[in-house]
Amino acid sequence: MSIDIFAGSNAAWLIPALSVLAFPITLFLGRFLPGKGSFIPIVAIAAGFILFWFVLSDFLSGGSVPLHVDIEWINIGFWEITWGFLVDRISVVMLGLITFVALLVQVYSLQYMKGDSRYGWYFSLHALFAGSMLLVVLADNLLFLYFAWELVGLGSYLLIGFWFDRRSAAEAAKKAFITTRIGDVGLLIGIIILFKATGTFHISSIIHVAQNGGISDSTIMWSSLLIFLGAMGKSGQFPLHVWLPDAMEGPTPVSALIHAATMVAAGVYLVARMMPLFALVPEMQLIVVITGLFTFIFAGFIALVMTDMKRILAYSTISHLGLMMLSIGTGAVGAALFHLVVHGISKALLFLGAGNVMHSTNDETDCWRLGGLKSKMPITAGIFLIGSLSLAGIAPLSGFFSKDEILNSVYQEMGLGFLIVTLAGGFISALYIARLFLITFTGTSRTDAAKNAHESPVLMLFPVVMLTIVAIFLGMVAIPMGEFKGFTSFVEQESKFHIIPWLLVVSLSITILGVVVGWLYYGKSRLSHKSMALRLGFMYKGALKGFWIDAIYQFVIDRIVLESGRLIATFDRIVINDTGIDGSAKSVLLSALKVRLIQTGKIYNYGTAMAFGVFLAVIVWWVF
Amino acid sequence: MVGVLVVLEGMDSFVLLCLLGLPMLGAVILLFVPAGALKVVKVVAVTVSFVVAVLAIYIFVSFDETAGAVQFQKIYRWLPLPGPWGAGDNAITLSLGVDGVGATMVLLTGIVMLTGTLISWNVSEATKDFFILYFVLLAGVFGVFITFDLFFFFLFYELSVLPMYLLIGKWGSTSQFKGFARTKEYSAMKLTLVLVAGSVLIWIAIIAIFFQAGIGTFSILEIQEVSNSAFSPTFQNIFFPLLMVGFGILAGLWPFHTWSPDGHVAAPTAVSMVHAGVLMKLGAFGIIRVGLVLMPIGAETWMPLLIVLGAVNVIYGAVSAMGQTDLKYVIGYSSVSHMGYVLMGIATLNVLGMSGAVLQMFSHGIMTALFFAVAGMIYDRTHTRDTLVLEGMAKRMGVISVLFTVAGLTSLGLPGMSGFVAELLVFLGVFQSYGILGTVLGSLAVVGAALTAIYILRLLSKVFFGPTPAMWESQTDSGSRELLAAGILVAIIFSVGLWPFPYIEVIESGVNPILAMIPGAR
Amino acid sequence: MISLAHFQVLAYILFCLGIYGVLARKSTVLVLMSIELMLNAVNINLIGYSAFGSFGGSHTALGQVIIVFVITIAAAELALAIAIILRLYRERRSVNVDEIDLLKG
Amino acid sequence: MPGSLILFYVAAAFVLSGGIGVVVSKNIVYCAFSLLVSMIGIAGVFLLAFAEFLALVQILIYGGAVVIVILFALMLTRIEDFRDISDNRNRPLALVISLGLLAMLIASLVRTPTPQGDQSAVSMVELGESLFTDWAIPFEVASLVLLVALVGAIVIVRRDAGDEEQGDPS
Repeated sequence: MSIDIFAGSNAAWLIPALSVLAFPITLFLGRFLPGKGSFIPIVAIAAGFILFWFVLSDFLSGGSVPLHVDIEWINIGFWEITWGFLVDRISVVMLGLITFVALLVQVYSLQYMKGDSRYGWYFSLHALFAGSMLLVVLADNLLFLYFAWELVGLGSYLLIGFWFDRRSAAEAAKKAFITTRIGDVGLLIGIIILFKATGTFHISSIIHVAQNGGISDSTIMWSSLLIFLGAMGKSGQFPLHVWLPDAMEGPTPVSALIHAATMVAAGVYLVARMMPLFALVPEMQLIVVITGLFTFIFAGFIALVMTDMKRILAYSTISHLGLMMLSIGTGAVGAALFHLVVHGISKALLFLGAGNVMHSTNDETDCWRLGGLKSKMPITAGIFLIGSLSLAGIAPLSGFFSKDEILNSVYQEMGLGFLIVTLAGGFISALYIARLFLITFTGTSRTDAAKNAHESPVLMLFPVVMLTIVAIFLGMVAIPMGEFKGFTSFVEQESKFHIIPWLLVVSLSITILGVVVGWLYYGKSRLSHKSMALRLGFMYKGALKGFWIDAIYQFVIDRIVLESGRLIATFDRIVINDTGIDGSAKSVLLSALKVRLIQTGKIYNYGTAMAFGVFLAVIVWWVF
Repeated sequence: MVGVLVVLEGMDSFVLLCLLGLPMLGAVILLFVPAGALKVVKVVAVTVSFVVAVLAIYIFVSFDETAGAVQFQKIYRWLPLPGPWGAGDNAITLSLGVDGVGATMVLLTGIVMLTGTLISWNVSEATKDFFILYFVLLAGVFGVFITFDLFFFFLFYELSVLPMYLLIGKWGSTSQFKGFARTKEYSAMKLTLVLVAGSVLIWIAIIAIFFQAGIGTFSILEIQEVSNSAFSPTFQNIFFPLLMVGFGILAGLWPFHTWSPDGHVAAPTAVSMVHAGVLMKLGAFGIIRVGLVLMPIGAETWMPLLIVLGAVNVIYGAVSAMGQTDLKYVIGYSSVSHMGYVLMGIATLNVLGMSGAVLQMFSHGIMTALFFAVAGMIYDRTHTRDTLVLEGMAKRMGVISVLFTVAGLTSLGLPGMSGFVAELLVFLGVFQSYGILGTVLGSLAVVGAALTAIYILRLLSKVFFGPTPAMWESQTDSGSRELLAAGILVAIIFSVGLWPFPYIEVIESGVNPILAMIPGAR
Repeated sequence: MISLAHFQVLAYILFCLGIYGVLARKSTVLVLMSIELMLNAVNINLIGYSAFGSFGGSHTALGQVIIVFVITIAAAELALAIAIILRLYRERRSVNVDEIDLLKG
Repeated sequence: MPGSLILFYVAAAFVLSGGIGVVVSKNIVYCAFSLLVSMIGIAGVFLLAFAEFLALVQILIYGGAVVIVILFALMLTRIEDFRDISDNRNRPLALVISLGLLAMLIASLVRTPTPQGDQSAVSMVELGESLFTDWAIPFEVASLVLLVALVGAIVIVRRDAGDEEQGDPS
C-alpha cells in the first residue's frame, strides 16, 4: 500500500525538510542573495507553519491515521535501521509551537541582528536548528531522534557561540555542549540497551514489547533512567542545568527560541514520548516527579536573587521545565505539553521583550541598571507585563490554565504534601517575575542607558505582539467546546484527571499573593529586600552563586577530569613510554654492553666455549 | 564513450596491478627528474596521485557488493619452492584481489594519497625525494590491502613501515616541551623499532601458518580452505596472540601505542595524514585479513582480551588527549582513542561490530587526515602548535576553523558525520556481544565519545574562539589548493554520515564471509 | 690382534692431548703444534677405519685418500700459521695468545 | 700377545709420549722435538695399518718439513721471547675439558657398534689409481690450495715498503 506523502498530515515530513534544505542553501548561496539570504529560512519555516495548519485540521477532523514513512538508512545483518516519520498528537502540538515561535523569532532577528558581520551564518544556523528540532519531534524511532537531538545540540552550540570572539560566549557554548553531552551519553546508552532488548529502535514497537512483558524490569528501569538523563541534560534539570544560564551569551532571539521555547522542551517532549515505558516502573515516575519538583523550587529560588535580566529568565525557564517534568511524572502528559506550549510562548515573549530592552539600551542586561522603562517603551512594557502575568499564572491568561491542570494532577496523583510544595514553587515563580518586571520597567531610570531608551522598530514589535495575543488567548483551548474536549484530552485522548474547583481558587490566590509581595518589596518598597537578603544570609549568598553547583562542576572538571588527563598524559610519557618502551630499548642496550664482555678476545676462551658446546650437543643428542 | 567503457572492461583484471604499480612508477619517474625542477616534480606527483585516486574510486564504485567475495582477482606466479612441502609450484604468488573490506580501504588510501599530495605542496626541502618515499610508502599500503598472499602481504606491510623512518627523520619536526623534547630522530627511531618488533611477531606466526598448513603455499585463500583441518585449536590459541599483538601494535593497541602520537607529531603533514589515516588501519586490517580468517578459533579465544584492551584504548587515549598542550599531540592521542573503537568492533565478532570497525577505519582515516591537514595549515602559518599560545584563530582563519570544527565534530561522533555511523555500529555490536561485559564496555565506549567531546571542544574554544590577540591578527586563511584537499575530505565525511548505505553494503559483503568462518560468530 | 678399537682409543687420547694443548698453552707456536696433534689424531682414526672397515667398490682407498688431503691441508695451514705468527711477532713483539685480543668486546 | 699388538703399543707409546711432551714441556725446542717423536710414532701406526705410503709421507712431511719449519720460525724470531712458555691460567679447566671429552669419546665408542671386519690392506698402486682417477679434481684443488697458501704466506710475511724505516732491528 503506498501512501500519498503529500496529502493531508502525510505532508508533515515536508515541514522539517524545508528548513533542513534551507540550511545549506543559505550557507553557500546566501552571500549572493539580497539580505544575505536571510529570507530563505523564513520562507521555509513559514511554509512549515502553514503546513502545520493542514496537519492539525487533519487531526481535528479525526480522520488521519498517524503517518508513518520509513526510509532505509542502514541495513546490516538482520538489522534494519531506518529514518522514519511519525505524526501523532504530541508531534502536532510540538510542530505548531516550534514553527510558530521559530517563524516569529526569525522575523524578529531580521531587525535585531542587522549589521552583524555574520548575518547569513546566523540565519543558516537558524534553519539548521529549526529543521533538526522539527525532526526530533517527528522522529518515529529513537536513533533518528538521537540523530536530530544531537543536531539540535550542535545548532545550540553554534548559536550560543555565535559571537565566538567573545571569550565568555565561546566558554558558554562549550559548557552547553559538554553538559548536554553528558546527558546524551545516558540517552545513547539507554537507546542501545533498548535496542539490545528488542532489536528495534522504533518507539512504538519498543513500547509494545515492553508492555507485553518482553523486556525485564531492570532493563526498563536502567534504560528509562538513562533516557531520562538525556532529557535532564537537554531540559536543564538539576543537576545538569548549569549550562542554561550561561547559554544566555548567545544573541537574545536565540535564547528566546532555543533556550526558552524549543530545544529545552525537547527533554520534556522525550519523556512525554517515552512515558508509556517509564510508567511500567513506578520508581521511575517518582524519580521524574522528584527531579522535576526539586528543579522547580531550586531554580525558582535562584531566579529570585539574580540581577541579570536574561539570567532571571533562564532560571525561570529551568524552574518551569521542572514543573513540566513534575507533571509528566504524575502521568499528566497532556498538562505537561500544555504548559510546555504556554510557557514556550510566554517565555519567548519575555525574552524578545528583554531583547527589545537590550536593543535600545546598548545591551544592558542588569535590571538594577535599568528601571523606569515603562514610559520610554510602553508597548514593550505592556507585552512584558502580559508575559509575566501569564508566566506567573494569573487568570485568565494562558499560564493560569496550564498551571492549574498540573496542580490538579499533582494533587490527585501525589497527594497534599506534593501539592503544597508545588504551590510554594508557584509563589516563588510569581514573586521573581514580579520582581523582574517591577525593577526593570517601573521606578526611576538608574543609568543613562535606561534614560535614553526608546521604543523598538515595528519589525521587532510585530512578532512580540503576535506572541502576546497568543499568550492571552491560548488558555482557551483548555476549555472543552463541543466536539473538542479540551487540549489535554486532545493529547491524551482520555484524561484520568478531573478539575477540582477549590484548587483553582487556592492557586490563583497564592499567585496573586506572590505578585503582591513582589510589589510590596520592589514596587512600593514597603518592605526592604536588602534586609530580607541580610536575614536570609547564607541562603541568599548560596542562591547568588547558584548554590555552588557551577563551582562543583568547575572543580570536577579542572581538578579531577583535566588533572587526571594531565596525570595520565604524564603517566603515558614517563611510565609507558620512557620506562616501558624506551626502557626495554635501553635494557637491550645495557645488556648488550654487558654481554659483549663475554668476547674476551682470548682464543682459549673461545676454545673452551666451543668444547662446552660440543659437550652439550652430544649430551642433548644422547638424551633425546 | 563506448570505446572507453570497453577499455575499462578489459582493464578490470589489471586495475589492481596498476594500483600497485602506479605509485612505484611515479617513484621511478621522479628518480629521473632533476631535483631542481620543482614544477615537474609536483606535476608528476599530482598526476600520479590523481590517477591512483581515480582508480581507487573506480574499484570501490564498480565493486559488486551483491556478489561479495574477492573481486578483480589476478594471480601472478612468482616463486616456486622446492622441497618437502607439497605442491610448491605456487608457493609464493602475487595474488591480487579485493573484498568488501579491501575495497573500502583502497578507496580510503586513494583519497588520503591525493589530498596528502595536495597538502604537501610546500615541502621545500628535497621535494623530489620526499615524493619518491611517499609513493613507495603508498605502494606498500595499497599492496597490503590488495594481496591475498601472506608473503607479499608481509613484504608490503614492511614496505609501508620503513619509508616512514626516512620521511619522519628527514622532513619531520622536533617538539620542544618544558623539561623534555621529542626529537624527530627519536620519534622516527621509536616508530620503526616498535613496528618492526611487531612485524617479528607477525612473521613468526606467518611462518608457523605456512608450515602447519602443509600445502606448500602462502596463498591466504588456499590456506583458508584447509584451516579447519590443519590448524588445531591449540595451535590457533598459541599463534593468534602473536598476530593480534603484532598487528595490534600498528593499530595503536594499548600499551604499545606510544610510538604513534610521537610519530604523528614528528611527521610532516602529509605523512601524518597517511600515517594516522591509513597506516594504523593496516594493523586492524591485518587482524581481520590474516588473524580472523586463518585462525578463527584462536580469534574467539582471545577476542575478550582484545575488546577489553580496545576499551582501555578508547578511555586512555581520550584522557591522555585531554592532558596534551600540543595540537598534534591531541590529535595523535585521539587517534589512539579512535583506533580503540576499531579494535572493539573487531573483537565483537558480530556483523554490526565488524562492519562498524571497518567503517570506523574508513571514517577515522578521512577524519584524522582532515585533522592533520588543518593542523598542518595552522603550523605553516603560525609556526607553532602550542595550544597555550594559539588563540582566537577563527577571526582570521575562518575556513580553517570551520574545517577543524568539522573534523572535531566528526571525532566526537556528531550525527550527520561519518564518525557517528561508525561508532554507533561499534556500540551496537559491543552491546550485542559478551553479555554484561559487552554492556559495561559499550557504556565505557560511549563515555569515551563524551570525553572526546570534552577535549575537542576545549581545543576549539581555546585555539579558535575568543578574542584574537594582536600577534595573530595578520594571518591568512587557507588557499584554494588546501581548500580543495580539505573539501574532498569534508565531502566524504558528510556523505558517509548522511547516507552510509552504499558504504555499509560493500563493507558487509566483505565482513560476512569472514564471520562465516568463525564458529562462534553471531 | 690389533682391532679398530685400539686405533680409536689412541686417536682419542691424542686428540684430547691436542685439545689440552690448544686450551692450556700460551705460546701460539705451541698451540699450533697442538693443532697438529689433533689433526694427526684424526688421521689415526681415519686409517683405523680404512683398515678395518669394508666399504667396497671404489671407496676402498677412500680413507687413505682423505688422509692425503688432510696432510696437504695441514701443510698449507702450517705455512700460513707460521707466516701469521712471524708477522704477529714483528708487529707486537709477542706471540702469547693472552695478549692477542683484538676481538675483545 | 701377538707381535703386531706389541709393535702397536710401542708405536702408541711413541705417539703419546711425544704428544705429552708437546703439551707439557717448558722448553719450546723440546716441544718441537717431542712433536717429531710423536710423528714418527704415527708413521709407525700407519705402517701397522699397512699404509706404507702414508707412513712415508708422514715422516717426510711432518718429520721433515713441519718440524723444521717450526724450528726455523723459532730461529727467525728471538728465541728468548719464547722462553716464557708458562701455561694459561685456565689450565685446570683445559684439563677437565680434555679429560671430559676423552671420557665422552670413550663412552661413545662403547655405545656405538664398531665394524668388526678383518684388517685389509690397500696397495700403493690402488691408492695412486684412486687418487688420480676418482679424486683427480679434488687433488688438483688441493694443490691449488697449497699454492694459494704459499703465496698467502709470502704476502703475509713480506715486509711492506712502509715498514722499512720503522722495521725492527732483528
